[in-house]
Amino acid sequence: MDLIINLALNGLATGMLIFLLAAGLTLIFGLMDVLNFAHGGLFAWGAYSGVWLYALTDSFVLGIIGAVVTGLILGMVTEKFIIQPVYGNHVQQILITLGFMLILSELLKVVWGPNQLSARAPEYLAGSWVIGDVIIIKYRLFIIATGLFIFGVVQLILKKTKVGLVVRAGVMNKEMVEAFGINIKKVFMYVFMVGSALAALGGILLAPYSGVIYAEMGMEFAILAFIVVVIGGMGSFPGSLFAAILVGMTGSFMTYYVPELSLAVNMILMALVLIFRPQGLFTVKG
Amino acid sequence: MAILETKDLTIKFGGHTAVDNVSFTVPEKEFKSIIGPNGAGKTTLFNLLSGQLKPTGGDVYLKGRNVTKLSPAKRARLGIGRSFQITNVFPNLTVLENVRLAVQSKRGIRYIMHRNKSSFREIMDEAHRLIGLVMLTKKTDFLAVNLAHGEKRKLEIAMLLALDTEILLLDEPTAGMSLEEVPAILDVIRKIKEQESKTIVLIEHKMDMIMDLSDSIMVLFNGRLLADDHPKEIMKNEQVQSAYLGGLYDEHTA
Amino acid sequence: MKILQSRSNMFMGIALLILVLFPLFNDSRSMMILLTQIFIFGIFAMSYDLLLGYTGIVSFGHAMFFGIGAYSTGIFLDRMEPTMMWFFISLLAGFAVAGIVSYIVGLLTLRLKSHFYAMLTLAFAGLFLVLAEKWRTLTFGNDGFTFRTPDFMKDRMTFYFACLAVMAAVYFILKRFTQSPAGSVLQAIRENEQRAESLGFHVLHYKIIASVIAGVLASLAGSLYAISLRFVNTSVFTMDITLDALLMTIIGGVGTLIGAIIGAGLIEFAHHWLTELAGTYPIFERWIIFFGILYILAVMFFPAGIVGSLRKIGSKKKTVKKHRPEEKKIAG
Amino acid sequence: MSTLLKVENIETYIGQYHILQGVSFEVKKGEVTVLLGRNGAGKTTSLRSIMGLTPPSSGKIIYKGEEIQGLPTFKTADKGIGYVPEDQGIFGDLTVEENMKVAMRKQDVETKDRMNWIIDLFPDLKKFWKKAGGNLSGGQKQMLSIARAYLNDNDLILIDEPSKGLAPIVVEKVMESIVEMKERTTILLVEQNFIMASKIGDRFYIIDDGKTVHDGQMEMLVKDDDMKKKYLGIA
Amino acid sequence: SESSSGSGGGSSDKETVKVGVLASLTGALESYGKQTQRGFELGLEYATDGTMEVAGKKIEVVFEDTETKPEVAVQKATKLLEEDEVDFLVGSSSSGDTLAVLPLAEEYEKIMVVEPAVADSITGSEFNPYIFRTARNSSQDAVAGAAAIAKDGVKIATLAPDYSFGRDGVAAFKGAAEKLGAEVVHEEYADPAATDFTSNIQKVIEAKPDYLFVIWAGANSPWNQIADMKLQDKGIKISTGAPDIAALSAMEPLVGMEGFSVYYHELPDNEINDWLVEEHKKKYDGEVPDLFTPGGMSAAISIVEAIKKTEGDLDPDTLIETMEGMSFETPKGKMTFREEDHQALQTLYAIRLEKKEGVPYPVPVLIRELSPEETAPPIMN
Ligand SMILES: Nc1ncnc2c1ncn2[C@@H]1O[C@H](COP(=O)(O)OP(=O)(O)OP(=O)(O)O)[C@@H](O)[C@H]1O
Ligand SMILES: Nc1ncnc2c1ncn2[C@@H]1O[C@H](COP(=O)(O)OP(=O)(O)OP(=O)(O)O)[C@@H](O)[C@H]1O
Ligand SMILES: [Mg+2]
Ligand SMILES: [Mg+2]
Repeated sequence: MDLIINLALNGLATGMLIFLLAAGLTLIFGLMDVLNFAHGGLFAWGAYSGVWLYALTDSFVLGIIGAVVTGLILGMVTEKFIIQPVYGNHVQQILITLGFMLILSELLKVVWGPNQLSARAPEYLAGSWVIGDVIIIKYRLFIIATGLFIFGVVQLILKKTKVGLVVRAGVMNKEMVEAFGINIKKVFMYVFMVGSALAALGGILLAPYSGVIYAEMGMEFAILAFIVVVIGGMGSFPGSLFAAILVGMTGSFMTYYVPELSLAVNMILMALVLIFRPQGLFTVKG
Repeated sequence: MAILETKDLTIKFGGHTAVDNVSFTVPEKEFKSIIGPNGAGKTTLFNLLSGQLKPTGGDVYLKGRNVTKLSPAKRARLGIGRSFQITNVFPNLTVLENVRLAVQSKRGIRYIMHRNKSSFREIMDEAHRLIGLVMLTKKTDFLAVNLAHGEKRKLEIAMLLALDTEILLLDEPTAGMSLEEVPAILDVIRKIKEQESKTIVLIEHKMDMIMDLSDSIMVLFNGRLLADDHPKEIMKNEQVQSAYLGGLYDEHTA
Repeated sequence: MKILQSRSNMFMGIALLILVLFPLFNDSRSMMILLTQIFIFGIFAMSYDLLLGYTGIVSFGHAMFFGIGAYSTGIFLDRMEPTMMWFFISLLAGFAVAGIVSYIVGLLTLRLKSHFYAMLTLAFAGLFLVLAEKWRTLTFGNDGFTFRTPDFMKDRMTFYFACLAVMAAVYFILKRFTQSPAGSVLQAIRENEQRAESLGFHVLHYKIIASVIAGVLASLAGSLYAISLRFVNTSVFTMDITLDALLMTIIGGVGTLIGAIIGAGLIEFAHHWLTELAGTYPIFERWIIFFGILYILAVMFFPAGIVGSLRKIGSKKKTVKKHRPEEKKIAG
Repeated sequence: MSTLLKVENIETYIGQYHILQGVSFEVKKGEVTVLLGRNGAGKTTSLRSIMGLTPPSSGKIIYKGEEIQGLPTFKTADKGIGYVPEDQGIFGDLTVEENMKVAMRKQDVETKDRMNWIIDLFPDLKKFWKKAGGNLSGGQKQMLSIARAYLNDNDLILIDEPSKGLAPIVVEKVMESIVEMKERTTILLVEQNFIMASKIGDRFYIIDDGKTVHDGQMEMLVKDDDMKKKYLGIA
Repeated sequence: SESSSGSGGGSSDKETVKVGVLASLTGALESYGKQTQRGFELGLEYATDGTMEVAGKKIEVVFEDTETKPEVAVQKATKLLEEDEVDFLVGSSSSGDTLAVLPLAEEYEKIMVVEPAVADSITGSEFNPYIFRTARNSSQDAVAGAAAIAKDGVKIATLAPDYSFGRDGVAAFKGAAEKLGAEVVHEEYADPAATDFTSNIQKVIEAKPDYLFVIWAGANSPWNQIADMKLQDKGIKISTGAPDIAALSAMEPLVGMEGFSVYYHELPDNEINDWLVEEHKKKYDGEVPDLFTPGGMSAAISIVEAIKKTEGDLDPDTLIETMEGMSFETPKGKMTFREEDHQALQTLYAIRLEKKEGVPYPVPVLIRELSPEETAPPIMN
């Protein structure tokens, strides 16, 4: 029983972390339908800028704020110069965002050098509690809480305002949305900025989780995020949350019980979902 | 002999029954029209006939053969061709290429991989002829996406004619077509009906056109078949008058 | 149209001639290897173009077939003998496996809409990567293994000609195919799948045909790639390889075939020059940034890819000329 | 009556094609102005040029005394211009409700009133309130498209072939609604259904080959068989 | 051109010696590549006393970036062999790149000094006589790791990434540890790209070993989670190889652990190392040499020493003969190319990680030197 609790708790936390990584992509790819291969770059920039500020000021909170601000600014720049000319054209999106991705991750090395940076959880989040045989890692509880919080906030915004609707409508028919007096360009830009900020947040929160950050982390985690968005159902926030937790949990239990398959577990999961429920676990209603 | 027949054809979308136990027959070479309020299930019925949708109940028979389980492609090859209510063409191919593909399918040239398509002269000629027929010659090399709405409707008709199937299912072929050109298209349809002896099923809201062309009219209401009769009889039907036609046509048909 | 066609045929003939004569005048082997590499990736990118440009299928797992070819050649030549016979057997083995896999993947997945298909291919390619990693008795895992090539292909110049010939052959076969009636159905499917079906074309058949041809050709490219390196490891199954094909195809212009080759050439040459500059000038130390800029500029200035955009400019000039006598008001 | 919208000799290119080659017309407040002409004449492009979707390269568009040519579409719309496009512009993955919600600019009492009025007009919409727009029937989509334009407090609505695909009785309702709204809202209509156009139209303009070639009061046209024959191909 | 046919004999009358160095100068292994590069340059300087000449010949070095991609490595190697007509190849930062280049060394009959790729197969199943390796191989690491902790009756669990590097490493470690009387009670392999290693660690806990021996490389690491799962509290001691400085800083949670090290600038006690540290600091802004810097230097020294011995004769057969069994002094003490597989036997270090005043990362402190003989790996070619 203790074992199950341990595995479940860690799986849940990892799932929440993955959710945080994927949340931004749920907006950008799921909702706005932009195949943003530079997402990993935004994410890595969040991690680096956050860790750097954290190390400089010794305040994790400032680190997080720094990462989010970086995400917002980078998001604005990216949307304006990279994404805006290629909305609606996946082929061009792939090329231009891959190009931008190269620039982003290479610039990381220019600014912070080629070495990995290490990061530790702040004193108040470090360490773990032991209750019987159950080990509760404090930072993981923090991740679970943050994940739920972010989920709640974004979900509230999407439900209470018509931003989500407008974005989806804009993807389907931009002209028509404009004809209703909505400045869809601006809406897209803001949503993209929020998406990047979420990516950056995911980046800084990952840092103490794994202990190190490195320039190549972007692409690795971006693929994971794409997987989560697709499994969850394009553009569905609850879907992403569920899929992320599923990925986290499956990873945790499979690694323990079926270690032979642990390398393949994400791919198998995705293949199964796509074969048996091609539209993703949660399809956006409508 | 009935070339097309349905038995208890039914389809449900969630809780909503869009086509409800519809049984009817279309004799060979008949011109049958379908009318009914918006959302009555006319287009859905077409989708069931041509195979775009699979029914939740009932069957479709083509020349006595049960085709309910066949794909749209198979049915097209067996002789059911259709046009679409919402313009449905290949947007980034030229008008010529759009029509050529249909002719190609008609000729059964499907899996030839080694010869250049333009070496099939007869196909090209036929495509050009059809484009002329629907008055699109000037736009032959235009990409379909760049056509005006009415022009797309004409292309749609050319593609259907190119398929040269025994049965033609026409879903509001002239919607959005200009006044001037409707008669010309009607002429085309009429000629096909007469000379080439086709079976035609037409969905339209233009009553004068329907009265002019139809051998029989079928009325759908809320997915159910309300009546299937001679045009004159249908016009007498009170429900048709009040719930479908309204006042607009009174003075005109009078 | 005809004129444009014959002119581009002439350019292609000249280009081919230059490539054939190249080794006779140039004795830089590394340039020859670079060109060989371009030919191989040209084949790979063309196979991808058949999917992306002609059938409208985005795959994130094309490396799977490339890897299948590379490994089957590697394994056969390593385990059996490094002779031409075994090479051909390995090719056939690669074709067979790639064909079967692409058939199954096609059957399972072509019913899915774009993203979902792309992601499923990503998953399958990922599984192959894991397989190559784990089946260590056969593949030696991540480190990979070296093997000897048949004597015939040992000489770089022979191999250069072989790859050039194969690329040219693949180009002409694919050109024929895409311009055939069956090929034009692929384009119809790309444009409007449901309408193609209602015209009486069995969409799934065509998609599977395209998928199998693309898979087999990718496997061919993989085999040649393995021969060119005389080494194979799990990198042939990675996302990077798929992205290479994707980038080359897009940069050259999707749906043009020749664009795939030009894209391969452009990327490989740009890479070559940039790294060379990196060796000479310190500011190019971060040459990858310039590479990224190249992609971005490509999208800005050649939105339809190099070949696609050039053709558009060409046809625009042509139509304007054609329309001028009839419609006087068209501004220059 | 005062002029609400004036289009002065606009020329519009799409790509390298010269589509509008001098279109001019005037829309008077409180009237229904109809654009007529055959397929490909440039009617839709005219409406799109006003909306800023295909901005004209020369000429003027004056709305309420202000030049609006070249304004981005959302700004044009913000000035109180509604638009029912030819292809209906339904957001297929959104429900009917969500389609309405995207269109809705304010949430005041007036809008609520109009909403009720619209639902009375097209009861089908209420019936399929939670259904995806893409799954509606052709006519239902048309109704939804019109409904979305009616929802806001627009001074001018551009409607592109509203009768297309609608059952005769619904066409009639749409006509009635247009007449009913005349007080508040001016209509610029493109219509092939001559019965409808002639019944509710006040003024007409005929567009041919990208140019306005004729205009006048609707009654005149109804009587003038020669002109009908010449430009519209009907007697 | 004569060198393309591979008859290297004619080149002995050339005025220069050309060396082509392949390294990952961009990409994920960039920092490794740069260490090799710096080390190699310093090594030449040291071995030639700054003259950059040996046996009357000028030494020229060409660095090429493999980007950690085998096909690029082959392209660059061919360029070096064909266009630059190098007499020696050195490299590379990844085993894959190196393996891809090995056949070229044989084809062109040029000596290749492998540095710092570790795969056993380079001097094992894929060996050819032109290959010499100054880097230690996986097995040497494993033997060193075993030497640091394995004793009669000690129970050990291993944790390694689930790919060649990890699997080979564990196999070699197991052999070495069992030879010393220890028992390997559990082998755990983890997805190297995973974010969560707790399930793996859970299994290790259940195996109740005395030691957890970790073989790890790459940025993503399990150290935090090992600490969080309180292995040490459960009486399980951790042991692993100390990596480069950047990665050391992520090992804060493992302070106190005993393991081994390939190199840390304070570990070797000899003049060459002193020179290296001093020159490196001078040249690079106070930075100290890192994990693979001395490797680069050793590779350079081995080449210069070999040419000295042949008195400028660059004939590959002569060179092979000379280098087989050759010993040379390096920052890590004396290295010897073993005759059988051309693997350089070298000193490794048993260490303890300790916190040190003013150093922002845990520092490997010497417990004892593991002599070249002690860590000699099995011959596998
Ligand atoms: N795919 C679908 N999912 C759910 N409901 C559908 C779907 N297709 C059609 N319907 C519903 O079925 C009913 C019949 O639609 P259909 O398109 O057949 O109407 P129609 O008679 O052709 O109307 P119109 O004259 O307006 O074209 C409508 O209420 C429509 O909303
Ligand atoms: N994107 C485009 N590229 C090229 N030509 C175009 C494009 N869009 C429209 N056209 C052409 O512009 C002309 C006018 O089109 P428009 O849609 O305004 O006509 P319309 O009067 O609305 O016709 P309809 O009654 O058929 O809707 C047509 O000849 C059409 O082919
Ligand atoms: Mg319909
Ligand atoms: Mg129009």
